[in-house]
Parts: sequence; structure tokens; C-alpha cells
Amino acid sequence: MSVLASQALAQLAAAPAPSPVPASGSFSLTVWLVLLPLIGAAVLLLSGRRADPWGHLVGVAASVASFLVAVVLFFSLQGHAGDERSIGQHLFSWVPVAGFHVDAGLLLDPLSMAFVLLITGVGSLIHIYSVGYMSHDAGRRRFFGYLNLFVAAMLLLVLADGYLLLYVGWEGVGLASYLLIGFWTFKPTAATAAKKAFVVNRVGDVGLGLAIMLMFATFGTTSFVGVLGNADFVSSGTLTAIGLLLLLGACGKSAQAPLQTWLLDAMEGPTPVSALIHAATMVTAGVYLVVRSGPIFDLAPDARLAVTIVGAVTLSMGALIGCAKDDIKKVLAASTMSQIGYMVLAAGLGPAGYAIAILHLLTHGFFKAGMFLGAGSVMHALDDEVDMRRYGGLRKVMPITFVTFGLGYLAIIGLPPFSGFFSKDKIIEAAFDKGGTSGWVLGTTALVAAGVTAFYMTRLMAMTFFGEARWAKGAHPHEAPSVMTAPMVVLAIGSVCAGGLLVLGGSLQNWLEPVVGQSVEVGAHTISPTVLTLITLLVVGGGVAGGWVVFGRRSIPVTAPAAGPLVVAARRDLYGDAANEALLMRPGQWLTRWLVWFDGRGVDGFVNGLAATIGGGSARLRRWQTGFVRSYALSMFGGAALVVAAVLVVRL
Amino acid sequence: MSPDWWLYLSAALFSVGAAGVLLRRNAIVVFMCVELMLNAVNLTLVTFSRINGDLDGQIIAFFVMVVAAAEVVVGLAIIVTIFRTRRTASLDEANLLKY
Amino acid sequence: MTSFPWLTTIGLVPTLGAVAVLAAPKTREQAAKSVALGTSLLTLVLTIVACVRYDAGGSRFQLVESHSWIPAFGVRYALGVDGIALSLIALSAVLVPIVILASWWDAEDGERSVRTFFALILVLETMMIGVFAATDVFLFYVFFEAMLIPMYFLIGSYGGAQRSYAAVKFLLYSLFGGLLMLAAVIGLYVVGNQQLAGSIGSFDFQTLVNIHITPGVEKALFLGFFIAFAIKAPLWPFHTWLPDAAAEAPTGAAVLLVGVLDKVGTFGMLRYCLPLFPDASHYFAPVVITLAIIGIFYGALLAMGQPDLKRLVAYTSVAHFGFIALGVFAFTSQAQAGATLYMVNHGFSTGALFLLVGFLIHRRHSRLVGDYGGVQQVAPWLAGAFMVAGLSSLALPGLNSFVSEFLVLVGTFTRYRTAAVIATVGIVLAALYILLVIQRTMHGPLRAGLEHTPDLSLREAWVIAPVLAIIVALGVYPKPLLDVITPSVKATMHDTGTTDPAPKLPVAQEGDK
Amino acid sequence: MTSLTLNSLALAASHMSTAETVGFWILAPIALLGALGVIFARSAVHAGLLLGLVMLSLGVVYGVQDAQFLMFVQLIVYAGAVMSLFLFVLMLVGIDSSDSLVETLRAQRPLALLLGLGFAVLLVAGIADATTGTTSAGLEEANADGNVLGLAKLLFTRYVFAFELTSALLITAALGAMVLTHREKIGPKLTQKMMMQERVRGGRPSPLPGPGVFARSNAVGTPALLPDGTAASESVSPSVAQTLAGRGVESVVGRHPATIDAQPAPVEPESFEAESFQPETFEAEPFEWAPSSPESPPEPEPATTEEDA
Repeated sequence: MSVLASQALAQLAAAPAPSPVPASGSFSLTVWLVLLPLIGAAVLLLSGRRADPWGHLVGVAASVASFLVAVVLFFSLQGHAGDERSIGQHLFSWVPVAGFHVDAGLLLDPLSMAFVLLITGVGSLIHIYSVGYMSHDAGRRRFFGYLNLFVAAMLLLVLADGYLLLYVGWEGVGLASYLLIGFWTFKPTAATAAKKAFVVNRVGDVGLGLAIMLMFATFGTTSFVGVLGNADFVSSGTLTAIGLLLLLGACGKSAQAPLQTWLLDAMEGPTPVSALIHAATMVTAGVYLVVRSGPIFDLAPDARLAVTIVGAVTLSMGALIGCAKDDIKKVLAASTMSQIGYMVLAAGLGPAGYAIAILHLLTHGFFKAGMFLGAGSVMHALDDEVDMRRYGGLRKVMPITFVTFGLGYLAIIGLPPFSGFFSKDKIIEAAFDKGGTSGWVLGTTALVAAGVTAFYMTRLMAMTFFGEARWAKGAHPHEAPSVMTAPMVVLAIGSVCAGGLLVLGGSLQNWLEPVVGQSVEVGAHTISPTVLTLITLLVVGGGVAGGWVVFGRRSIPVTAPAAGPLVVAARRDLYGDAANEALLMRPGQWLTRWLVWFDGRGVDGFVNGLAATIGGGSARLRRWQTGFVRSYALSMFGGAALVVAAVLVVRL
Repeated sequence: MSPDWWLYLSAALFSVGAAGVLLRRNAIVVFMCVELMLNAVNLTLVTFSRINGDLDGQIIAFFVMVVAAAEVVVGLAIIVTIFRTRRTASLDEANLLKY
Repeated sequence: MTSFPWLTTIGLVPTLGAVAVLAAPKTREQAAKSVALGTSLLTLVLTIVACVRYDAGGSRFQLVESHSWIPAFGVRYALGVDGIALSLIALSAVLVPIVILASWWDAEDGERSVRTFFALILVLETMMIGVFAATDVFLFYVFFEAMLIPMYFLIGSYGGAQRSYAAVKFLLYSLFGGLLMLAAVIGLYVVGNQQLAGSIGSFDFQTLVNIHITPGVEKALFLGFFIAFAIKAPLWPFHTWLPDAAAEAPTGAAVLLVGVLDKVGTFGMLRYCLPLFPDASHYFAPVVITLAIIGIFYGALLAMGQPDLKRLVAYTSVAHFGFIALGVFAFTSQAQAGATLYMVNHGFSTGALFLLVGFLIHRRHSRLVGDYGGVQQVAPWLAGAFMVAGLSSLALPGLNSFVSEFLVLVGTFTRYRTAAVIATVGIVLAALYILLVIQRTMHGPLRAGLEHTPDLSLREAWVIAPVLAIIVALGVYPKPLLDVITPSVKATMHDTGTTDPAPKLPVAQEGDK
Repeated sequence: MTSLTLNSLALAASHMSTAETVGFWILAPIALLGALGVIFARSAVHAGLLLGLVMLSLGVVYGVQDAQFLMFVQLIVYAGAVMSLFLFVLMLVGIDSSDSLVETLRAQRPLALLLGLGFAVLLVAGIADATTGTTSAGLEEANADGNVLGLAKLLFTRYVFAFELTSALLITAALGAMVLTHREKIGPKLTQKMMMQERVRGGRPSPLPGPGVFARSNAVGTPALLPDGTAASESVSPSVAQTLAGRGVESVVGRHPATIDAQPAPVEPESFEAESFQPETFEAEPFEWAPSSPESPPEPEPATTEEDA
């Protein structure tokens, strides 16, 4: 059954991606999408203290303007017929060296349009939210500068028309996340977390870099058209290599299995940062990369299998860690990691999964950002307390946050009318439809993980909003100001109806169809969709009940109780950090110390030793001048004898 | 009896002179040995002048003598000065100019 | 054609400036400094005019001047620039005024007078321009050795505590290399003499390129040249002089030492080693590449373990030179163009790093990383500039070093795949050592004693702003520089008789847009 | 007249005639033994005389070798003037410092002998190899109109510059010797009045007794006798006393007249160590440059040194 499916897919992918139509008319605005936030960031960062009072307004304005441009472009793109919806805008020739000719250009097509809308939309909401959140922070102008820089870099990433420009956006986003995580530089933990995030991302970027090099070595170009268009003329071995390297890059950026340790530490940054970067946009860059390089993965089945495995492993790890963490942001971060695991899993299921992955990505963008903002307002209310064991009974005191957070909660666990149900359910269905043992394994992991997600999200809701108040002394939580609650309300509405809007009538599927090819419905379902939906609802219900029973009804101790090995492991992020330190950091430090010693003794030692021997030798020779005329006469006479001997030898 | 014999004689004289310079400690005797070496050289020059048939050898010998004379004058002056200040004419005691 | 001798004027102006600076009376030091600055700016203007007159598509060597110097050996005072030399001359012409402005107050407590400091820098500039502009191997060698003297005095008289040790070590190391090169130059002349018609041989670069040398001799001559250049641009085993010299040198001298003087080594490899001894270069390429890769990791790991700020920056440039050498000996036009661009970029990014480290040290008079912490809270502009310079040095895309580093890696990938993979892993270490130093000095709680460190003064701002502007500009739009470099790299590739490995899929077949 | 006979001798046979061989076998041993004598003579004077002998023999050799002019120059200038100069300085300086046979420098003697022999062997081998079977061309046509004229012809044409140079050299040498041995007069120039005052104040206004009064010999070394018969030490000049002491002859000064005429026991010239010293020990105490010769300037009063210190 799976063989039939893969042939259909291969035939499908044969159609070459439509070559982009040169941008004209309103599409020439595409470059402004990136330029506006970039200019905003430049103005904010370079203007210095003078811009402090009005700095944040410029930030918000830039982001909103960019959103408006996005909306204008969206509608003009709607105007175009299905197949010429990919618009290429050539900017300038960037690196023209002999064979390696790379131009900086932007590509606007349905896939990137979806992302642009998500980035600018959620981005603007979070800009507005952080006006309130950061109102009393001295470095607010710098914060908005960095946020704008992030939005500009992310837009460049999704709009780039070639892998090299994508790489620029890729590391630009990494830089922005470094700056934002480490925004409160005086906190050593924040600085270390920021450095860790950047370095782990850099490991991923090595993968992406190597992939681009391999592409140039095989295709002679790095632009999407050149690479993806000719994918089927190249041996599958090279394609698998490129696919695996791209996967390594994606793991780095989207905090997937091997390189996931940095995401939980990234919570050191201010909450809007976590909401924007570590929930909605940056972490989804990996998924975008996999979906964009669809044609490569279609022709490299084992690379695709690797993607699904990575997705499955990460979603289960995320779910497990989510259950044990007490810090509200860390729980949400773990849940983000597992939801992205879902998306990567979906993207790894081939053309069928791309649209669903993007669907889940968009809905997740809404409800996860909403929940993070909710967590932000809770922390804001309890003067930055992050430990859920100090929360409890907040629903009466902070009604709006409770409602918006609750809607997000219902969406994430996948209750039918909410957006989460549509996207996650389809992923589980697609996982099962993959067929074969891998289909069953992936399907069941996704199903079980959905249950665990329901469990830890209920735990979070119970510990935060229900039960008796366990606030710290002197804490009197109050509702967040309207400037913060407004974006949360909008996001809540989004998380409610986004799923239905995008899925009913297959609007998102046909919107993405020109880029990712039809999400084929052909092929028998291993389990009929309705039965599968019932089973998922059952599992989710079980999870919620479990969560409520364990945490809803019983009183929650203020200090974390001792727990079994599994919970301890989950509390320590399944020893991800410990492994990194043991395998990489400590040997690295030891090697550095030894090399410093070697350089000082070995190489330098040799050089100084040489100098010392020459010095010593000359000191000894000096002793030959004894002061006695007769010994000098002797040496002279010896010399003369040698000269005569030499003359004789030469003459003989 | 070819003229070589004279050359062997001068070689012998020269080596004896040189050995003398190395062995003796009295400055004046050493100085005499130097003169001896110079004489040996003069002998060689004269012999070669005869072998080659032109008088250049003798001219050079003559110049050697002149130089030797000048050298003796200065040498002895030095020895006298050293003696005057050091009360000794032994070479080994003037050994301050060393490492 | 008696065209205006551009290169000689550009070369001579700094020396005249140096004389003027020395001639200034002892009391009027400020005037002397401004004369020095004025001269260096004049040289910059002249260089810019020369760059404008240089047309990328034209003949390989332009602005050529050639007068007989030592007729007996056929040594000619021959100057001429190709793309590579022009970009490096531009680099030094830009860096010198910045260095003069940066070390305005640095020369006060040196053993020699302030005026001598600035005069030495100007003389150094002449030597630098001369060494890049020479197309006569003998003239190149003369400048190659003459360059050491001003730098020796700069380090020796104005340096830190162990300046004399560092200066002597620097001098002896380079002179040792220089001697090997002298032997090779003479060997080359002799071999050339046999082949060329006419009684007296010639040192002219272009004639010497097409002579045929027997393999054994070629390898020996190549080694003579290569070891001298490997010492100058510190490749792995010969690098121990750089950290000492850079750490003890005053900031300005350190910038010029690492920014331009070391480039003569890699420039020499690209201009003299490859074209003159193509077969030997191919023969030794794998060895050099291994040394380069060792250098990359060695420099990076050591940079992480350095307690002294200036030594740290010096070790980072050992790593960067590993990349440059890798690019030069990868024998693809991308790699070599990348290597040349890298030389220019490294001049700016490491120059900026050294300047900022100098400012930092100027504030707390301690070179130890441990004595700093939380500077961001007190001097945000300094921290911001340090961040940008650091990011440029770890090759963040959008800044200058990324373009060159990526070109080097792509170029190496097409020919030596494993070397490229290992080197790419090296960029993670680059991120580590830069972010570590930023975290230790700029972030974290404010260390005692730093409460009232002043932020960048106007002068310091004027020093750093142009460098950072160039860093961003070259990162976003390197095309003008690459257009100048690529033709001369093609010419070098032609000399070494190598062509780029074709991609597996012929690009033409698919009709690239 | 002698030059004529020698010329005829040379003319007779281009190669060494029997006369020359005879001459050689007489002169060579003399020269060689003289040379050996020079280096092995215990006393410097003997060495000097032997050197004179060597020089004379060489002079004759030059004659045999048709170098008449050089013969005379050698005999007159070299053997005469230079040798006498040597002996003069010898008398002035070195009469008492005869060397000890103990060699102070480590491995000097064996090495010296080895090198001497080696050098001789080398030269001989060199000469033997170079000039085997050469026949001397003889100086007939060069000395056609006499050796001196031949020399003069050469000397004042080709070597005139060298000739002028040597004259300059001689002048400088003379000047140099004079400068070296000249000593500035440090003290005030003694006028006759000052000498008179010094004599009276010196505690001995009367002149010193002349030597040899009522003595058995008028040698400068025999002291005058005082009224009570003891010898007056002032009558023997200090330098003579010193030389005698150096020579090991026990001075009769201060002895009772009765014992004087007894023939003094011949003092065995045992190896009387000149005050030479082991170089190692010498190094120990630093040598301060204070010449102990009597002519040293009068000691400045200590008082003055404090003030100007």
C-alpha cells in the first residue's frame, strides 16, 4: 500500500515548481516587508537614549506597517490564478564569483505568504503586548529594536529565493534570539542561556551550510528554482545527504531531538520573546525549511523517514518533560517542542503531510502565543513568579487571562470545535495513513502524545487557575492592563476559529497546492477517519480526567515532592543537558587547557629552548678567551697549520 | 743538491721559532723567536728569488727586514712599559684582557 | 606612456609625512599628530583615486611603473597592482588613518617620543604599500624584510611589560623566514637566468612565471617561499610569535600587525607561491590544507582558554588565517577569491576587535578578561560595537566575514570535500570563543571598579564608526570588491593551470534564470 | 771581493755547486742548533746571543744565495742593530727573570711541540711536493750589473710606493716607541734650590761614600767600608743591589769584614721562582693599578682626599 502511495507522490513531484513571475505592480512592495522592520530596528538601536520615550511606538508602527503590506500582498496574490502565484523580486547581485553566482532576491508564493502573515500578524500583536509588559523596563527601546530585527530576519528567511539568502535570515534569526534571550544581560543565567542557544543553533547552521555547499557542488546553483527544479536529475544518494543535512539544520533551529537542549533555557528571556520567537515563528523555521525543500525530500525516502523519526522522538520527549516541569514557561516551552515534533512528523509524511504541517503550524502559532501571553500576564501579576506551585485560584482574580488561556488550552488539547482538533487530528490520521509498521508506530506515538499533552495542559490549568491560592506573601495579583489583554483576546479568537477557517472547504490545502502539490487523499485509510477521531477524543478525555484527578482535586504542595526516576529524569530534561556537557563541554574545556599548556611548553618551549641553547653555547665559547697571550698564539698557530693543510689538500 | 734544502732549513727554523713562541714565558725570548721566524721567511724569499731568477724575492725580504725592525722597536717599547708598571716581563701575568 | 606614477606617490606620501612629523618641534606634539593624520588621509584619497582608475576588466597588472634599479642583476624598481594587491593596499590605506586616530594618546609613556611613534606608523604604511605593489620579486623581498623594522620598534619601544622579548621574537622569527626566502629568490634568479636568453637574468614576476623549473628544484624553491610566508601569516606550527607580539604591541601597532602585516604572508602564497611553482603547490596542497585545518581548531580552542584579552584576539586571527590558507590552497576560483576577500574582511573585523579591546584596556589598564564584567550596563555603545565586531569575526551572515568564509568553504568543498566539512564544523568554535569573551566581559553583573567607566568618547566613536560601517557594507554588498578580485584570481588559476571542478549537473542544461 | 767569488761560484753550475752544498752543510746545522738554543737557553742573554749567531749564519746564507745586498743588510742592520737593541732591552729589563721550566698553561707544551712538528712536516711536505726537481734559474742576468743595482732598479720603479710607505712606517715606529715609553713628569720640576733643601732635610747632607774605598775590588757591587769595618749599604746603588740579588749572588752588604774576603760559597742558582704566580690564585685578589716602582709620585696627604672626595 505504501509503495502505491510513494509512486503517486513521485509522479506528482515531477511537475517542476513554477518558475517565479518577475515582481511588478503592487508586488514590488515585497522588499518593504523586510525593509520596514529593518529600518525600525536600525533607528531604534542607533538613535541612543534620545529615542527612549517614543522608541516602542516606532517598533510597533514598523511591525504593523509590515503587516499591512503583507495583507495587501495577500489579496493581490489572491487575484492571481493558481499556478502563477509565485512572484520573484530580484534585488541585487550579491556574491558574483566565477561559477558561484548568487543574487539577493525575494520569492513570494503561497507558502511564504502564509508564513509572512503569521509572522507579521502575531508579531504585531506581541509588539503591542510588550508595550505593556516592558513598560517599566529601562532598556525598552533596545528591546523593541531587537524585536524588529527579529521580524526582519524571519521575513528574510521565509521570503528568500535561494538557500544562501535563507541562510542569512537563518543566522539573523539566531542572532536576534541570542540578543533577546540575553536581553537582561546583568542576569548571568540569561547570558549563558543566550550563548547556549546561539551555539546550538550554530551547530544546526553547520548542517544547513554543508547542505548548501553540497547543492552548489551538484547543481552549480543555490536558488530554489535551480535546486528544486532539477532535483530528479540527481542521484538519490546525494539527495539523501542533502536531506539529512537540511534536517540537521532544521533540528538546530526548531529545537528537535538532538539539539533541543537550548529551548527550555531560552525561557530566561522576557515572555513576549518566548511567545514570538520560541512559540510562533523562529522555532517553526525548521518546518518551513523541510516543507520548502519538499521536492528533495520526496526523492529521498530514507531522509524523509529520518524526519518522521526525529519528529516522533521529539514530540514524545516534549510531552514527557512537560508533565514534570513546575515553571509555567518551561511547561509551555516543552509543549512547543512537542507540537513542533508533530509538525516535523507531518512534514516528514511527504506531500500529504506538508499542508497539514503548515496548518498545525499556523493554529499552533495562535494558541501557543496566546498561552505564552497569558503566562506573561500571570507572571506580571505575581511580580515575575514563574513557579506554578506558588499560583492557584487565579481564575477569579484574572478573568480575562483565565478565559483566553482556557480557550488556548481547549485548542491545544484538540477539542473538536477548536483549531487544535482540526490540525492535530489530521496529523494523527496522516501518520496512520502512511501505512506499514512505521505508520502504526508513528500513529500510536502521536495518539499517546496527544493524551499526554492533554494531561500536562490540564495539570497546568489546574495548578494555575483552580485549587486554593498558594501565592507568595504580600502578592496581590490583578488583571493585566488592556494593552496586554487585547492581543491575548485576539489570539484567543484566532485559536478558536483559525482551525475551522483554514480546514473547512480545504482552503489552506488549495492555497498551498501550487507550492507543495496536492495533498493526495487517494489510498485507503488504515483506520477510517471518524473512528480515529473518536479514539483520539477518548484518549484526550482520559488525559484531561487524569490531569484533573491528580492535580485538580488534591491540594498541591508548595515545594516539589520527591518523585520516581521517570519524573526526576523529566525534571532534568531527560538528561539532554547532562549528555551535552559530558560529551562535548567538559572534554572541550580539558582539551583547551591542555592545548594552552602545550602551546606554552611545546611549540613556544621549542623556540625558547633553541634560543637558550644558542645562549648557553656562546657562554661556553666565551671561556676560551683565557687572557694568556700564549694560548692565543697556540690557536693562531693551529689555525695556520689548518690553512696550510687545506691548501695542500686542495693542491694535491 | 737542489735549492729545496734551503726551504727545508727555513721550514725547520720557522717551526722552531713558532714552538719557541708557544713555549717560552719571558716576553723578550718570545720576541726573539718571532724574529727567528721572520728570518726563516726571509730565507725562503731569498731562495725563491734565486729559483725564479728575478730579484722580487729579495725586495720583499728587504721590506720584511724593514718591517721587522719597526716591529722590534715598538715591541720592545711595549715590553719596557709593561715591565715598568708590572715589574715583570713574563707573558702570563699580563692576562687581564679576558672573558 | 608616461602615465602619472600613482603607486610611487601613494608609497612616498607617508614617508614624507613621517619626515614632516619628525621635523616638528618637540613641544608641538599635537601638530605633529595632526600632520600624521593628514598624511594618512591624503594617502587614502590617493588610493581611492587609484582604485577608481583601476578598471576591473583591464590587463592583469595596472598602474605599472618600471625603472631599472640594479642593472647588474636585472633588478627593476617595478610596481604594479592586480585586483588582489589593490584591495590589500586599499585595506592598509583605510586602516592607517583609523589606527593613527585610535592611538592618539597611546604613545605617551613609550620609551621613544610620541612623534617617533607616528613617524614609524607612516613609514610602516609605505612599506606595506610597497610590498603589495611590487611586481619585482627582489623588490618584494626588500619590502618584505624592511617591513619588520618599523614594527620591531613600535613593539619594542611602546609595548607592554614584556615588549622587548616579544619584539625580538617577532623579528627573529620573521628574519629566519626571510632568509629562507632570500635563498629561494636567489635560486629562482639562477634558474630563471639559465632559461632566459640574454646575459643578465630578471626578477620580473611575469617572466619568472613562465619559466620551467625541474620538479626537485621547484619543490625546494616553493618551500623556501612557503615557509617564510607560513611564518608571516602564522600557520599552525610557526604561530607562537603572534600572540606575544600582538599582546605586547600598542593597540595601533597590533591592528596593523594583524590587520595588514600578516596578510603579506597569505598574499605572498597567492601571488608568488602558486603561480611561480604550480606543480610544487599542487604537490604540497594537502599538507598545507591539513596545517590550515589544524590552525583553525588550534586557534579557536586556544582563544577560548586565554586569560589575556589581546592574546585571545591574536589566537582568533590564527584561526582566521587557517581559513585563508585553506582558501588559497584549495585551487578553486571561489576559494581563492574568498581567501582574498577574507584577507580584507579580517583586516577590518579583527582590526575593530583590537581597537575595541584597546579602548577597554585603556579604561581599566588590565589585559585580563577576569577583571571585566557587565560593561554593557556602563558603556552600552562600547558593548554594542564590541558585539558587532565580534559577530563579524564569527562570520555572522549579513556582515563581511560570512561572504568570504562561505566562499572559502564552498570553494574547498568542491575539491576537498572532507577538509571543507571539518572546517565548517570549525565555525561553531568561532561562535564559542567570541560569545564566551562577550559574555565574560560585557554581560553578567557589573564587576567592582567599573562603575564609572566612560562610554565611547567622540574620538573613539569616530575611529570605530567607519570600520563598522565598512563591515556592514562589505557584508551586504561585496560585489564591487569581488569584481576587482575575481579576474586576478582567474589569472592566478590560469597560471597554476587549474580549472574549477564542474558541478555534477551542467547548469546550462537547465537554463539558469 | 767576496761577492765576485760567490758570483763565480753561482755561475759555474746552475744547480747547487759543490761549494754551495758545502756551505749549506756548514751553515744549516749552525742555524738550526742556534735556533734550538734560542728556545731552550735558560737565560735570556744566552738566547739573545744564539739568535745573533743564527742571524749571522743566515747572512752568510744570503751571500751564498747571490743576495749580497741582503747579506750586508742582514749582517749590519738585522744582526747588528736589532740584536743589540734586544740585548740592550734585555739588560734593562729581563736579566733576572729567567723562566722556570714548569709550564703553567694546561696542555700548552705538548700541543706546542705537536703543532710545531706538524707544521714543519706540513711545510716540508708542501715544499717537497711543489718544488721537486726544480732547478734554480740563477740570478745571472738579474745581477748582471751587480746585485745592488738590480735591486735599486726594481726598488725605485715598481716598488717605489712600498718603499715610501716603509719609510713612513719606520718614522711612526720610532714615534710610537717614544710615546709608549714617555712618562709625564707629575711632580714639580726640581730646581737646584729644592734639591739642596731636600738634601739637608733628608738627614744626610754629606755625599754617599764612593764604592770600593779600601776595598779589594773597584767593582760597582763592592760596598764602601764604614769606620767600624762594616759595609755601608748606601754605597751600592739600589738597582745594582737588586740585580745582584736577582742573580743569586749574596750581597756582601752588612757583613763583618772578616768574612768578606772568604770566597763566597757559590750559590747554586736553584729554580728561584720569579714572582710569577699560579694564574688561578692570581685571579683571587683583584689587582688594583698601583705601580710599586719607587718613582711613584709622592703620596698626597690623606687630609686632601677627604675634602675633594
